[in-house]
Amino acid sequence: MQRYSGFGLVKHALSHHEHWERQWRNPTPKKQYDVIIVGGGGHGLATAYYLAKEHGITNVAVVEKGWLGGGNTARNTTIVRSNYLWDEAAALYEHSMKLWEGLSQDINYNVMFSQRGVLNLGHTLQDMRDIQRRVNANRLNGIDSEVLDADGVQQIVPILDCSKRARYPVMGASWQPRAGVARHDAVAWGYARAADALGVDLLQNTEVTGFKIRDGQVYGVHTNRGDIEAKTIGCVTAGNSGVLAKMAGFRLPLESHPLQALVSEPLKPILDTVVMSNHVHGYISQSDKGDLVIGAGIDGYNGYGQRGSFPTVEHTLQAIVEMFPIFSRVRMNRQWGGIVDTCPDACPILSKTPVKGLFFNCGWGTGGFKATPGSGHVFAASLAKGEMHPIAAPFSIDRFHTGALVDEHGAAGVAH
Amino acid sequence: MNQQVQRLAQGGRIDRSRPLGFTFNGQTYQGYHGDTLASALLANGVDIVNRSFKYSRPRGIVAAGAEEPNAVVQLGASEAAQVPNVRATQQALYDGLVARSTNGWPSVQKDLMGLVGKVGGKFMPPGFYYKTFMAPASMWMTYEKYIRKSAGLGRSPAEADPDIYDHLNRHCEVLVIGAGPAGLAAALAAARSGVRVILADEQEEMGGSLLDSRESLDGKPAAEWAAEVLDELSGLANVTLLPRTTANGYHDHNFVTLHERRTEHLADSAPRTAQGARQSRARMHRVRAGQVILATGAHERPLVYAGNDVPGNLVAGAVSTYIRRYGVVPGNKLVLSVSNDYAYRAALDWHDAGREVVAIVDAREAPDGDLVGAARERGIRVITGSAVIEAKGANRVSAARVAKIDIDGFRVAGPAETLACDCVASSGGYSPVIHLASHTGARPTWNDDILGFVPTLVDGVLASGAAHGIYALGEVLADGVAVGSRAAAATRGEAAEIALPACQAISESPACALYQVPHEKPTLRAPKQFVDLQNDVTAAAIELATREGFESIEHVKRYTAMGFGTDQGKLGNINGMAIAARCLERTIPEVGTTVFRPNYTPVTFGAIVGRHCGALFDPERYTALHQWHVENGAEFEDVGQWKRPWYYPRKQGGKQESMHEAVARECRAVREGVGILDASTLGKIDIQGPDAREFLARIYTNKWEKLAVGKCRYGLMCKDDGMVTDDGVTSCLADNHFVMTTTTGGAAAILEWLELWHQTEWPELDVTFTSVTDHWATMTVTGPKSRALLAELTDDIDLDRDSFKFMDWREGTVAGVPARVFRISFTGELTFEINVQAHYAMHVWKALFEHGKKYDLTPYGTETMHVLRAEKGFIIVGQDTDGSVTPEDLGMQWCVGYDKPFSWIGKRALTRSDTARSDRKQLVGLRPKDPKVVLEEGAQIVFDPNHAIPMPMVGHVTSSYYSPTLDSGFALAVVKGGQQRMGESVYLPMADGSVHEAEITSTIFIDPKGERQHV
Amino acid sequence: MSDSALSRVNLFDSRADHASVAVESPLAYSLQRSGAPAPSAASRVVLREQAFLGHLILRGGAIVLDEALREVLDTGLPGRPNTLSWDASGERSIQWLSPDEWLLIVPGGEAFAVERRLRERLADASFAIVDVSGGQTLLTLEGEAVPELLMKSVVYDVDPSHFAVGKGVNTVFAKATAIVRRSGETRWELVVRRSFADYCYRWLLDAGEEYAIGVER
Amino acid sequence: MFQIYCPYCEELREEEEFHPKGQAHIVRPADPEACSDEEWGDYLFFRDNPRGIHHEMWVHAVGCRKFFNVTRHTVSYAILETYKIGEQPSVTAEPSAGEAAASTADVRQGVRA
Repeated sequence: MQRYSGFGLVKHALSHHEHWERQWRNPTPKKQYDVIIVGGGGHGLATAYYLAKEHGITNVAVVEKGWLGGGNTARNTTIVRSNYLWDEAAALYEHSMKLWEGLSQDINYNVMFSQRGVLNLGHTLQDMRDIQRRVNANRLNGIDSEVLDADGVQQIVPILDCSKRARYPVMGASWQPRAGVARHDAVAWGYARAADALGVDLLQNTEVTGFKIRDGQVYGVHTNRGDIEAKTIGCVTAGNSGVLAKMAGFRLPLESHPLQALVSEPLKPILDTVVMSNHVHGYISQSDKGDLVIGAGIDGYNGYGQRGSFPTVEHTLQAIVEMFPIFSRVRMNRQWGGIVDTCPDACPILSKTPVKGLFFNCGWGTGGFKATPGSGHVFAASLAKGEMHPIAAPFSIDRFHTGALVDEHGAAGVAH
Repeated sequence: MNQQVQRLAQGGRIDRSRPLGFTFNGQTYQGYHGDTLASALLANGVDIVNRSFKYSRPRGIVAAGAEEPNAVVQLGASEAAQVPNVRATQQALYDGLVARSTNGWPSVQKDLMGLVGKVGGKFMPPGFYYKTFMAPASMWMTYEKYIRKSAGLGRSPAEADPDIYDHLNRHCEVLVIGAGPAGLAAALAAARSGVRVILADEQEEMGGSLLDSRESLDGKPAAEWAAEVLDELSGLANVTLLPRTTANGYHDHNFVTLHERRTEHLADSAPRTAQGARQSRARMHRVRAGQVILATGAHERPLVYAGNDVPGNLVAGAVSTYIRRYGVVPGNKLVLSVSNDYAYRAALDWHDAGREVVAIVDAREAPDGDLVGAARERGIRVITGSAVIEAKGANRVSAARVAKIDIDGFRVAGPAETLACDCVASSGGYSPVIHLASHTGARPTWNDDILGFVPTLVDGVLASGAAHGIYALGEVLADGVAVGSRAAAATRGEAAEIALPACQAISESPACALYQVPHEKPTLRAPKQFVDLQNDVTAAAIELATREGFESIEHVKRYTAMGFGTDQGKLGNINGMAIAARCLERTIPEVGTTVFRPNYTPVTFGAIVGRHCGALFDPERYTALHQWHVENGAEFEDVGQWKRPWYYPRKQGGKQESMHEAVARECRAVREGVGILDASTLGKIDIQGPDAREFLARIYTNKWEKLAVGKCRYGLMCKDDGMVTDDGVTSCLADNHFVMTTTTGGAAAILEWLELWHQTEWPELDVTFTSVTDHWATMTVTGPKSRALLAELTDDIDLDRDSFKFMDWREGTVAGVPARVFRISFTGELTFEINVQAHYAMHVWKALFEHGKKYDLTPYGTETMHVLRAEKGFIIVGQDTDGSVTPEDLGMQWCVGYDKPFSWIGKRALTRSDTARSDRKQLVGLRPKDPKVVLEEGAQIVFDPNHAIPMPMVGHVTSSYYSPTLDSGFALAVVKGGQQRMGESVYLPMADGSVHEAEITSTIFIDPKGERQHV
Repeated sequence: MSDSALSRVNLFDSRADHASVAVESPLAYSLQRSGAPAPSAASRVVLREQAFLGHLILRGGAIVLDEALREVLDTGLPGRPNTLSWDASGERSIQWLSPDEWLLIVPGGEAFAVERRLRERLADASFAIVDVSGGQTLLTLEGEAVPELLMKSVVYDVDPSHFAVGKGVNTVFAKATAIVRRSGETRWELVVRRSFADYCYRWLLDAGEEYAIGVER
Repeated sequence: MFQIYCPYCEELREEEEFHPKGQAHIVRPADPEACSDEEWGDYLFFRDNPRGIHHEMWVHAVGCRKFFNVTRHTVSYAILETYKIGEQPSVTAEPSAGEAAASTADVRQGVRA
């Protein structure tokens, strides 16, 4: 792998950039692999990378029906945080956070992980109770997190309207300084390049059309480019999990919904932290390019159309202008939608399935991007060992039968 | 002192009798009414309007409409009126307009960053930031700060917006988008059929290409035909004309958002109407249309050649527009580089304006259409088989290098000739404006005949004219009429006769496919050839991206940032795809296009928000007693949309009580005297029908079959997962008649919940549900003296403890008003809940206070209510529960009918293996060891305070208060297996390092036998 | 028969004697706080609250309710979804709300008598009647700009060419809900819930400013 | 934004008046106590999630307050029909694994089925 560095960049510039190598190969599918990862998004690529790097399993194919990182990896609002309420979720997201913190160096690709801090605002007494509960839990779980009052919030974000004028005045917030944002595409590309360098085959434009299952054991997939065999298969196909499960003959406790986001035109720096509000329902950060990146809500109906309903965007911008009246004259450039697989308890599924050898990693709802490294890391370990990693274990499908849900709804109404 | 050096003495649609002053970058200029800011700047000879985003290169105006990438300015004379990123080509000039470039330091003319761009540009290939700034890791946040500083275009205002915005919800049978020839013809055909038609056009003036057309219709200038049609349309009652209105988004089922700029052509802040009323600066029309006709025209593609970003490079059509519409010639000596006939117009217009056309450079070997002939007739030099391969110049074009090219071989095929000029106009063909059609997610299809993508249309959407690849004026008009008639017919319009105007056909020679012009040097070494001017994306960048393995067009776009600007790649995207296709040795349709998303052009947040901001952001729901609460100094708590009194601080000697003091006083009043709460916000549902009782038994966890008329009962409601979702008291008014109360926040959801079960599972039950929340006002009179007080106001209700018992209700009159009075208690004290029709609430409330003076009747708010109920161990759903708590977790087995015949909602789930565990988190009381401590709500509970982090947490505090009665803090909490741990100690490690110790107790802290409420 | 049917529900007249009791309409606070611009010649919309009318929700089968209403009020149910019928005087209206739900509005003070007579007439039929008079209020809007004011406020198609006289719908009003009815060529009605009345009133004043909205008191 | 034909109001109305309520034809088991934990979990949480034709329940929340069913394509978002509770769809895709199992067991009864 050609190593990236500032020095290298200068060297390439002097030779007119004519000697840059491909960041990953475009291989022909082999007949057989040790492991197949279905889905070439951030989570799938991370899984492949950690399989190769940490478990020495390099005979791995990532099968992607479109382009790498083309699903929700390319469509989210890039927020990274780990201040989750329940122990199980906090462990997973904090595991991820620790990996984020060294990720650029680990994969030699600058994913621009910017730890500019995340504020989750509280506007009612119950909001503040929930914030205190979550922050206390975070602290005892070893996650940086604190409760701020309205003055503390105002100091961090002077342009936020913290006055009593507001319909739902800001009463305080939780504040996680280590949280922030990252460059979403770069995460997929960085993992892809690093996995490729370790020998993983990245098969784009390769669509899984069925599973090869014998006696309850999976042994391969049918694709539009022929059959590919492996006895261990991990499906990491946010937005398509239900469809793949159906191919394998079972159902999942999830529904796929549109989740919309939008950006303003690029502006000079004005907001250098991430502000989220469940109550007035909007969240916002400013990208390095200057766009205000704004998350809208989930539409209530099932949808694979990568678009949602306009009132959702309207409500979100109402919330943003309510919080930041000075943005009223800023203009919205673009909106788009992703497809989120939502579970009844707002937590993911990392699980074995009724089919032996077939593992699913799905149901991240609105919270998938931030979990990318951690999800890939524990899922890789689970695939390598054939047993779920301890951090992943609480997220099995079984919980929907036993009732042992990890209910993050209270803490993460808009969990981005 | 008219400095309009490039303004023609006559011609154009501007009004030379109405001069307008404006300033740009601090300089004062003059333009005319009818100008855009761009045309006025060009008239004044302003070349550099901005600096580019990445390389800080000087940039000028290249286009005349929504596709303009460079002329993006900051508008506004005052801080509050700032508008970032206004496209000068779409901003009408008004007197006093103030604009600035968005980039350039210290000025756009002498920009220091330009040096950085010049020297450093080499080191900034696409994605360079992914490859560097990684060491040392700790430095990234510092690097990022500088990267961020150099990013962004304009700036946000620092003050709140002085203007208002609004929405209009419109419905029509036919929505026509674009008022050019196709749109006008379609609108006319639809309008004459009698259906409702909306015609929207983004420009200041409707007419589109007819306004600068060289052609005639019925022997008159085309613009006159447009005026006649508009005249007819504006006189029809079924037609709405919306100029300055951009269709910015197409949404499902023919829902289209139109952004009307109502006052932006007048001032930077909306002027008041003649009557002095505020008017909205912009208006969002939310249109539901039967049929949508896209008559959105086409965008001209510039050619991609070296130096194509130096000011003085324009797209050919823009040259014609500036000359013919605004009477401005954007230079003196023109070189025109084309791949098609239509673009010859620019040279003809330039020549006819009396300026020099140095040459027309045509990539085709033997063009021979009518326009080519017209150029030759004027003696204009036409160089064939060639193209401008490079524009020279620093701050303005000074020359064009022209050479023979071999398009198929992608090489320069002959020596270059340098032609001195100050303007290079180019045209590589036309791209139908397919954006709105793409918003559906439908991929457009490539059409080789027109060398462009045409839209893929969903049901109910039609395209007409250039938007569909039809360009000849006569054909466009005929298509417009046909499409308009078709749309009208689909929505039950009457067929109407339309006579098409006579139009001279023009012969055209076929265009050739040319996107990037080859240079003598290979692309990576040639001077920069820009594809996306706003984001500084070059042909070399695209080549490099494909070389690095970014083969999907989405990857190319994302790696290079092509098309991510505020112009969304209207000029550059097709060229970029063509270059990617060349590099990947594929065809353009194989490479495919990226998906355009709303908005077509950017839309002010304020316009999307409309009136839903400030005081109207979200409804404030008031009870009938709200005014009294306000007048009596209540602080309010937001509960859902309701404003509820939180507490009533008293002022004594100019000093206001703290919340703590007020709440302690209110609590004491209730425990010792009498207090009153406005409980009107509780949800109230009237339930009637012979099966009402059976329904209640199915929906509540507890039993209802024996509840007698005149009695009330507390009930718990679960979802079918066994988790508590609501609670409240339901009273039996008569055999077939109940009134249910719900939590304040749950009222609407619970009514829908009841309807869900009734309508979809148990329609055989004869029962109806009607919300009476707003009909009844509820006043809770509570405390040992409540009976005495109430007795003064009623003479027809027997208040005797033995005849009107706890959990009974009675009807009668209170203060002369018919009332239902309920003896239910959320405080543990003797309580009467008085319900009267809300119109009389204030009357009764005031009467209570009149008579209550001698009892020191004390109003209390939600905070006191919480303290009093917690002292009694009464839960608040949503505070003491969080959707993961069962009735058993709450220790409320007494409220669960295990042996009810029907398996009620929630029952089955309670026996699931995890739900049936004995060590679940269970509701308990907590008494802090130190009575002065009031535990933090949300504090986490551990058994072992010395455990290392991460500490095993076993529960948390759900409610915690100071009890004036106990003179101690106390709390409700959930603790793992807590119901079996009475008397044990738990620990609460706090953020400040302190650790509180507390004892697990019963949840009932006061009057455990419940005697006080029975008195 | 009818006695026993009546005994199975709680029939309660919650209306007080307006002569002896201070009465406040749902807009009482709003009029005091936000004021009421006087109608002028320039007013293209004039708003008036028709306070203290009797509002009854009728539930049940259309056929039996229709018969009972014809007997009691001399007017039947409207025949189509989302339409209204009026009695001869125009003072009493019945609006379709759903296939088994109607809103009956009668002059103030009549509600209880009407409810009783209907109950007596309907006896053992399957039906319900609920008095909601205290929970909502009726606003009339008159003037040529009313349709445009409503277009700012509701998502339903209120174009007069589409929304005929005699139509009435329950729909989204700004961020609340309201019943919108057209009772005459230029006369429209809104039925709003008491707790949302202030919000709706402030919305109407704000949105109506450009039409010089006036409020008749 | 959708425009939905309410089968009770008998006209097209705007999506803002409606609430989606999830998959249609989910029937509460007639005898919950006879269900295994697995069956109960399936009833509570497991849903068809098709990319294509989907039957879902909506309620005309700000309108006639009636629940009804919608057959909608989850990619194009085209609404193919709406029908009252108790009625069966006329537009159907191939039955899913879950549906097939349910129909063979013949447990579907009642108006929601």
